[in-house]
Amino acid sequence: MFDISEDKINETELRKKTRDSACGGFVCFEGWVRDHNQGKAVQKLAYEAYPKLAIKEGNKIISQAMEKFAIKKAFCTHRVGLLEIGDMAVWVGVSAAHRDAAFKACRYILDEVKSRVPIWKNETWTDGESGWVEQE
Amino acid sequence: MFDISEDKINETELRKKTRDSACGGFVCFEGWVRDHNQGKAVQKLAYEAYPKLAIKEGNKIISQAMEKFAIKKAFCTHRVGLLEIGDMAVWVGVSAAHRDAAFKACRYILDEVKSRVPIWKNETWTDGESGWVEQE
Amino acid sequence: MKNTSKNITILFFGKLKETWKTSELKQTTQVNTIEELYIELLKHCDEEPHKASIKAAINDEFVSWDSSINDNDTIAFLPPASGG
Amino acid sequence: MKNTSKNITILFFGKLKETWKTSELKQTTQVNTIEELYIELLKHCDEEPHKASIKAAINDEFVSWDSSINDNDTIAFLPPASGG
Repeated sequence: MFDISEDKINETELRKKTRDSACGGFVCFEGWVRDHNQGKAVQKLAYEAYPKLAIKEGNKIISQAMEKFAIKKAFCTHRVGLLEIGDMAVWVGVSAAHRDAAFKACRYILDEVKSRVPIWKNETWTDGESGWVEQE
Repeated sequence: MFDISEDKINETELRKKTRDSACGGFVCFEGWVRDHNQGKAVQKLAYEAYPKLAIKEGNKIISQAMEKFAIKKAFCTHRVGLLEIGDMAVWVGVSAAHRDAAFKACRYILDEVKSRVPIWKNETWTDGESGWVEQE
Repeated sequence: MKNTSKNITILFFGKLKETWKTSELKQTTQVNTIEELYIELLKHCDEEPHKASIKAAINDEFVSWDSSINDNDTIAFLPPASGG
Repeated sequence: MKNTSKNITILFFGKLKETWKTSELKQTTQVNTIEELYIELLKHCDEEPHKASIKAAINDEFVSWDSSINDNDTIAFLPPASGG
């Protein structure tokens, strides 16, 4: 299941939901706000989403991952609103019987979310300027 | 850093140690004791290690991962002793500026630990029998 | 096909809010497709955003540029995603 | 090279503990290399474990099969790892 959240991402909760005693492997990705990006010192950043469409598209990605890979459960939550350095921006977790599927599905979901889900990053740099960030 | 642990793996602690505000990405793998393996219903299992050599070899793997991939921090802990279904057997976590290095290094460390670190799995099945497990 | 008047809401996201200096427009339009609407909107902004990189949505669904606009539709223009 | 008597400790791990029905042996040996020791040990077990899959260590370091054994060495025989 894909979700967006205005509050801090509760990774403990998400990990609990992703676990399954039939599963041997669990892979998760956490994306944090870095103190620099594309050569500039970052002070804080904001993510804006088109919420309804983001949730629809995110859940489509999760369904596609379930079809493509032998995985059991998959969750992804993306934070929106104002974030500080070190805050978690995105969490992806996948459980599977075997590690290979778990690694591949986690990477797939992350890559697809970054390129397809309508969420945009606006950075404020330490020089006080801010701007919308283009995908790397 | 690689470690072996007779107690439950403290993934919260490990995740805290792996984080770094210069890092944008964190990938972790958790290996859990499954309720089945190679077609048999598993009741519990024990991991035995050759502790000194395991720690040496595990740390060699971490160093090699740091050289091979653009990562910042990497930790791996393997549980030893008696484990129940759903217990965590191994934890690998990597932080890096970019996701690609984090995913690749995490997978590398896990695969190398499984094949090179002197740790052995002994399963007890629900029929009461037990035996040493060969690598899949 | 006769051009009828339609009341629509237009949403802009990300840097397109700066391009059009607003996040939401309500207007009455005679155009029939997303593409025609986009061309009409270009008259009201100084720059010309690279159309190939923009996605359009009608009522919370991604649509193609030749999709028809109906009365009361909410149309959104989305720059490339940059989440994660 | 003269075969001298050496006091050594031999450790077995994993399924090799079952093969030799012990996890630790202390013995005095005349052999010079790991390989010679292994061949000697084969006399004391019923099966013949596939040598290619076994690794040897001396004093907590992996070693090759032609490595020399010294007095007071601790030698370990390790089946393929199965952690994770």
